[in-house]
Amino acid sequence: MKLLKMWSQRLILLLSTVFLFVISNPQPVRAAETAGINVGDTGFILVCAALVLLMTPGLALFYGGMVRKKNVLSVLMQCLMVMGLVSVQWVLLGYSLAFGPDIGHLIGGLEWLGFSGVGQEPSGTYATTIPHMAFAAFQMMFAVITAALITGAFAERMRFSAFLAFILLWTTLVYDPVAHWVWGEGGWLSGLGALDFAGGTVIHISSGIAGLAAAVVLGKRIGYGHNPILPHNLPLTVLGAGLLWFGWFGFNAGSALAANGLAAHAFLVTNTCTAAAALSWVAAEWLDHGKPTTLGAASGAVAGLVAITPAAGFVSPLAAIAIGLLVSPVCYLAVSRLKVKLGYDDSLDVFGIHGVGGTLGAIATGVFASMAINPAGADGMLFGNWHLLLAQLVAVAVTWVYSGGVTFLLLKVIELFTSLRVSEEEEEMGLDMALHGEQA
Amino acid sequence: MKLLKMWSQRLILLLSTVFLFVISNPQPVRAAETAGINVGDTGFILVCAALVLLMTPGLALFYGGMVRKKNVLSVLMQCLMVMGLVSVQWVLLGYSLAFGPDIGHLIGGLEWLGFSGVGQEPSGTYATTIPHMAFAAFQMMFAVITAALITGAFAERMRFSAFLAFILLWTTLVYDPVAHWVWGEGGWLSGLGALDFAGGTVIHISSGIAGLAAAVVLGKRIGYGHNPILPHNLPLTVLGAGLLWFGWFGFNAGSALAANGLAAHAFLVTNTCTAAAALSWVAAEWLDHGKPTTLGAASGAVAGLVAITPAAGFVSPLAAIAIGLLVSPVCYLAVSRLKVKLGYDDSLDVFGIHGVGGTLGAIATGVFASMAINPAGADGMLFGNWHLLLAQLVAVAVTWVYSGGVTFLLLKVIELFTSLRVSEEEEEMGLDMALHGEQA
Amino acid sequence: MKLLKMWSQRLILLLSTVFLFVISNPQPVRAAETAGINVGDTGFILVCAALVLLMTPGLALFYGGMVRKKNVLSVLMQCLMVMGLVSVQWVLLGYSLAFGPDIGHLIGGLEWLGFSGVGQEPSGTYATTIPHMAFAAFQMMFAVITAALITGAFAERMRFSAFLAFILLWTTLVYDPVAHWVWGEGGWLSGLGALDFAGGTVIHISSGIAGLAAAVVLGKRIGYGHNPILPHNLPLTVLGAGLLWFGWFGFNAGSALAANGLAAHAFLVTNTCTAAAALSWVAAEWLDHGKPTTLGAASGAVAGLVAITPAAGFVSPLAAIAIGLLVSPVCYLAVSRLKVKLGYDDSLDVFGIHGVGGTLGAIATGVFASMAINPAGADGMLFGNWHLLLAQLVAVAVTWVYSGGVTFLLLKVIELFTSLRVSEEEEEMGLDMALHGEQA
Amino acid sequence: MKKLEVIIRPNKLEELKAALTDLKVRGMTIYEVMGKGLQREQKQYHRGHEHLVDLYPKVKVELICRDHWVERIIEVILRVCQTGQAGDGKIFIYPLEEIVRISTGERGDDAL
Amino acid sequence: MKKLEVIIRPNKLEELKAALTDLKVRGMTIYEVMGKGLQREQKQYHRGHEHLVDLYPKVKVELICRDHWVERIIEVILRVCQTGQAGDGKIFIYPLEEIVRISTGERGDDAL
Amino acid sequence: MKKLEVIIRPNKLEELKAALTDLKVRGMTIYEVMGKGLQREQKQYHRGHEHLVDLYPKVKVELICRDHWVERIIEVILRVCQTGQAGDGKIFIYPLEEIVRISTGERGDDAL
Ligand SMILES: Nc1ncnc2c1ncn2[C@@H]1O[C@H](COP(=O)(O)OP(=O)(O)O)[C@@H](O)[C@H]1O
Ligand SMILES: Nc1ncnc2c1ncn2[C@@H]1O[C@H](COP(=O)(O)OP(=O)(O)O)[C@@H](O)[C@H]1O
Ligand SMILES: Nc1ncnc2c1ncn2[C@@H]1O[C@H](COP(=O)(O)OP(=O)(O)O)[C@@H](O)[C@H]1O
Repeated sequence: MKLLKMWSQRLILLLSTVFLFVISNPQPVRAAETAGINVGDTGFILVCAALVLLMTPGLALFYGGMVRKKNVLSVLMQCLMVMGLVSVQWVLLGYSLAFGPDIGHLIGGLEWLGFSGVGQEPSGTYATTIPHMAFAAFQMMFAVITAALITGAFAERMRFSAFLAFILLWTTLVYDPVAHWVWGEGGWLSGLGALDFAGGTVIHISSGIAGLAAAVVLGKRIGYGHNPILPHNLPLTVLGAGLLWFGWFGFNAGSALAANGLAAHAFLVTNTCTAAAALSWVAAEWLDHGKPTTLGAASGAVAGLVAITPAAGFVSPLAAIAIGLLVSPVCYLAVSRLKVKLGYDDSLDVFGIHGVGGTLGAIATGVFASMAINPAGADGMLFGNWHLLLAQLVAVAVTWVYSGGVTFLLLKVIELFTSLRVSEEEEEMGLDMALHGEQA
Repeated sequence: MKLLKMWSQRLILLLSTVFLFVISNPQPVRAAETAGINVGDTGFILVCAALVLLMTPGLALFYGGMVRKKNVLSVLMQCLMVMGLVSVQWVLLGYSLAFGPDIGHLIGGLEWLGFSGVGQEPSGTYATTIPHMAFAAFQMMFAVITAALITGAFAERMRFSAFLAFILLWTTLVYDPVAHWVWGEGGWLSGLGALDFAGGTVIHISSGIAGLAAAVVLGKRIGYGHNPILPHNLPLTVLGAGLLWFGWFGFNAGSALAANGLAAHAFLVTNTCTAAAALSWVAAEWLDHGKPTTLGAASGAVAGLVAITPAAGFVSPLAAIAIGLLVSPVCYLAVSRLKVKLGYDDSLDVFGIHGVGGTLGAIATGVFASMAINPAGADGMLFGNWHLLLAQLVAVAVTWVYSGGVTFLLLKVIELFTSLRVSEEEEEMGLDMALHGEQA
Repeated sequence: MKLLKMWSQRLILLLSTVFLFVISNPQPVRAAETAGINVGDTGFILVCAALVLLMTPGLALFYGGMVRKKNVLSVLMQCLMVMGLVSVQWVLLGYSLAFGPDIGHLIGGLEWLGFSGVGQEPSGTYATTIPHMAFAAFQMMFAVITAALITGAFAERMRFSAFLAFILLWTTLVYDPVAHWVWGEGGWLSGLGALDFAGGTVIHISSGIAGLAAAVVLGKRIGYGHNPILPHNLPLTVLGAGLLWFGWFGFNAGSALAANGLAAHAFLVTNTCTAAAALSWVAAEWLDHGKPTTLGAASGAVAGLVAITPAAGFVSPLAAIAIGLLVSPVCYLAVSRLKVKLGYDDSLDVFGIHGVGGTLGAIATGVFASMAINPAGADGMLFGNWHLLLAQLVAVAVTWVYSGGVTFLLLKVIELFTSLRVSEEEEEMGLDMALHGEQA
Repeated sequence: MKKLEVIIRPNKLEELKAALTDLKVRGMTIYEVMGKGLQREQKQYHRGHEHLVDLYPKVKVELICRDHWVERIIEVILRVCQTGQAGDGKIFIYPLEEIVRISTGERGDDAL
Repeated sequence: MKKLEVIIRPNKLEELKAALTDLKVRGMTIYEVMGKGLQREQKQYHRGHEHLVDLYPKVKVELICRDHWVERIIEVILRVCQTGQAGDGKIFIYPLEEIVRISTGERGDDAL
Repeated sequence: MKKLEVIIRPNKLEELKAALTDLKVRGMTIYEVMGKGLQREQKQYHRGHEHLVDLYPKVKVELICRDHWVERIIEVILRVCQTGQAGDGKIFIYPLEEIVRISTGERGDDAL
């Protein structure tokens, strides 16, 4: 209760600060209307941003269906809170850290705090045919979904206030810098020549590894391994997967940052890889235990979406089929075998799907990329260039180490101030009732 | 039964009339193809119209999850019927009333009945870079969602035939005129200088007040205040909120009526305010009773969307945060305190969220608006202009009085012909079974 | 079990083949970037393709809510598998069969296998303002939804492996040729002068008749006619209908293949007809048995969407109302009377809604079409031209016979290799548990 | 010791719970059941096909109590749940041999 | 008076209801339960992890009737619900002390 | 023959099922119920309005067994389900007159 009071006081403080800021804000953003703006690109990117925003509710349902009924609202709530927290953080601070003028190839400067200078005219640096605000809004949605992805790892047991603190800090200390390294003008990872079309490294690896670290730090759910913990509402999960598949077109095609041939290409290979991965997950199950499952089809689709994300603007449709056929069996082994062997409880397999699938996708990009598809990219191993694969491996390794390490530290630090897990009694009662006073 | 017969006979009559009309319709709409049409704007607005259409099913789920299980279908049914009735009314009559050539600043003329003259070329008056039909379709979706919003106020107790009559009359007698006053060429409220970017007054205040009036006229649900009446499926409600958030980008960004910098601006501030409002509702609850709720987060998001609607094209991102932080606590007090005090039973808080939130948003527009953001707008109080705030207050007051008064009268008149409420027995059995012969 | 092994070995084979192909693939697709590409059209069509993709999950929910709880996952699973299978088939083979260089007006050539030659520049033949890949991706979604529609006919009783084989063969042997006949350059049906704006014949009639044939071949579900088989989750069905309505804008407006006045026209009449049909289904029920149902409203909306599909680019808004008012009562009679009389068990009324509604829409196109709306179309009967109606009737008849006949044969052939139906025990247990080892 | 199985209309549950709590009866177990009785049938519709509904949602309240409480509880139930219309429900009374309270292992009257 | 608790396969409910109605038995209460018995276990899968399912959905029909009706009802149940396979279910018969009809306050046989 | 109605915390079901299976008790019927007892009330919130929750989800395990098994089963239940806190649940024991096995028509002990 005390903590709650403290937090709310801080919120009030924040509110007042913002207020004062607004009032004193002399000159918002001047609209040098339509200077160099391409209407077609702008409309496309705005719609893509909306599609990516929808992915987070989609994810909430995908995750929510997989937990036990007594915890479904807590999962939905975490996703809603991520939408709230990260959106506001992005406007106040995050966008500037990630995309602001580069400081030492490591981080963006504070020039764009509170979106000052981020206006209706195109930025000089990013997506020069659309309003700067459209680019920043599109990127905001990426930051939101990334943080939301992690929540699957600690579902059904994390304290709400610890969760809030974690998300805010993680976004600021992990997502924003890594986004800068890969996509920011001057970021050091893109300098290495690593390719990441729509966020395999920045989004899926970083959240997947963070999920693994969180699962390890928080420990297993009560009864995990003894009592079966089964999905309470798979239709919700399938609905979520459908919304994810839909929204992902905004994610990947939108990452062309223009409504051009490359966007069409990314769109097509995204769908193709996803389809192949849905099939190959089901095939893997069929071989392994004889029953193709609905959750498997949905999981495979998500694995395919993850794997094609870094590659979407660089590989051919046939390569997309190959990636799709590969990624699901690998992720399947990770969630059904590796997880048991290593003994962590990653509730909804954030690591097994996003960490593993994202890593596979990043490597596959190094193998299958072709400059015939995207002259701004590079040729992969199959086309005789080993350098790209190397760069991809470095980018992957860096993200693993950085995201894993900082997540671990962050949680340990938060643990000094407040317990990370709910009490045993609360966990048994279910987080919906215990934390939120609600029933699904 | 007799009434039903009567109604269906009327439907048959309508059908035959339309038939005759079609057959005799000599000259539909000539396609002076692409004269002055901007392809980028057109695609954008059509997609935005689809997004706004999706808001009504989204609202249906948002509402449907909040009622008791025995009434969920009746709520979904009302939303479906609104989509049907208002869409058809709009084509036959409504669009002409709202946007047709002005008559005395009060109402549109009947020139565009049945969409005659509304064609594939741009209108001379509205959104001159897109087909007139695209504008009219986009506006249609606004009329649909507005009427659908009201249904939350009388959920779980209204007779189906009275509901149908009410919606048809309300749309014709309240929505169409108010839309004309604010957005129609020559409408008197816009003449006053009031700003309403995407429909704070026209949509949220008018439906919110109508909801209040309807709740008062219909009276409380049986057991209200004694027996707890709790949501039966909050995941459905969260899903609905997610679809609303998504669709609202079409609503607000689309209201720029072009894929330009202003659309990007409206997009970004919409998301920002919504996020802040989700957080501040949760904070208000946390302070008030110690439990942040999922329904609170969803309700806050909707309140934020409502409040930013009139302001989206006029205020800065930081102002959007301020509006978001403000609107939720105010709405929270309205639904948790004011409602109890005044003693009306607004089933799903249409007034508390749309009426109150819309009013706050309209006033906030008068405070935070800045011509630096939209030269076609006006400066608000913060930028030294008190006139705008005054105009906003007048627009708000007019809408309150007009919508409240006409709604009240309408219901009283309908009550002369048929009872507004189902019987006690039907209410206890649940409207799904009693009215629709179905079970969820 | 043996069959499963066999199938999985085949999948592995496929995987290896694709792999070799990719590795040896010397020259994917050169990006002669933006030669003649219209950015506005491209963005619009990509978004429309995403909307159409969403229709299949939407359909999965629409269908899933209507079956008994023990079978809901099997329905969702079938839709996911269709998304997987047909997407991959389309890239490898289907697109080339349907749209590849014409062979004897009957089928496309194999030049575009594996999307070789389908690149980021516009095709010379189709949709010349957008990347060829965008057109191919848009068309892919049509192939997916068509196959998915059929699954409603044999829901709750088909074996999974037989289902997979059926879908793959049906798409290749029915959908691809029929699509070629109607939309492929040189196809013989379009040569006759038949109009099909967005797929009334190709999609709805062909799937509806296939559904009828499948229902007849598979026979009735156990207990059909004795035990009531009622929807287990109508809110899911309404949600699905909402997503269908939303996605259908991509379907119909996107079929203009450009963001122009015709797209706006198609958008508007789509919504109008759907709305009118939702109302008229409800009216028909009201007259027939006195209770307007939610499932009726949703079914009516879908029937309206089906009926306007072939007509969307050719008929006026008032004609759309007329079509909407007509189609629902006709479909209602088909599902409530005709089905009983003929005694087939089409589980979810694929024939009654898509077969019958599609046929009515195709005929209505022959009646109401007007060159004043689309100079590239033709005038219908009402405007003095009987030829079009005749062409429509021929196209309908051909599709009935071809799709019905081939579907029947296909199933009979598959039956030689494996039983089409699950065992009685599995059917009673429910397909979710029996086939997929899962519970909803 | 007796067991009372009380079948009531779902909307009476809150009131009955309150009335029983006033009587100091705290323990009870609630079941959601479907009941068929003298209540009039309803019709349900599915795409024009009619189905008779003769099962109505009911709530069953199960109460174990000492013998001399039975009449007092019946009285309360009748007071709260009687509308006088078919469908009000029934009270069924059964003998019971033994009670064990799991948390303490106590038996018999003490276990209540 | 006796109480019969009849556990059956869910898909037999409609038929049993009809057969009992033919016998003029109108009142009954239905429970959705999960049953474990001699029926073979099934396997359920969750991302490659196997779980045994030994609880099957069953329907319990609860019937209170006069003593001399018991055998007739058992006969009908056997006729309708017997497939001869494990999982067909059981009939459990219990003594009952009293019935009260809430709508009228009637007791005993009259309350049925 | 006796009938045991065992009300337990939902999360104890798996363990209890396993322990009973070890005892060679295979048949049982499971109900999802809501229980009110000595367990502390919780508060639920709905847009700022507070509602007391005094019904908790419980699982009822119903076991029919021979008389001499009763004590052994009680022992197992106490071992598995006792946490010592209010809310652990109760065991209610009832007499039973007859059993019929539907699949075979067998009666009495053989029907189990
Ligand atoms: N013979 C019976 N056996 C079991 N349950 C019964 C019996 N008769 C009635 N019930 C239960 O009691 C409920 C109310 O009975 P009903 O006949 O509708 O009204 P009334 O209370 O007027 O007798 C039924 O819905 C059913 O659940
Ligand atoms: N000893 C028992 N106690 C309580 N319920 C039982 C018992 N034995 C069986 N049942 C119930 O009866 C159902 C059918 O029993 P089962 O052994 O599967 O088949 P059979 O009818 O052939 O005996 C079970 O699912 C369970 O609900
Ligand atoms: N008198 C009673 N009649 C029926 N059920 C009871 C009774 N007392 C308790 N129960 C059931 O037992 C459950 C556990 O009882 P409770 O008082 O919470 O804990 P304890 O096991 O410590 O007595 C209750 O939730 C309720 O379902």
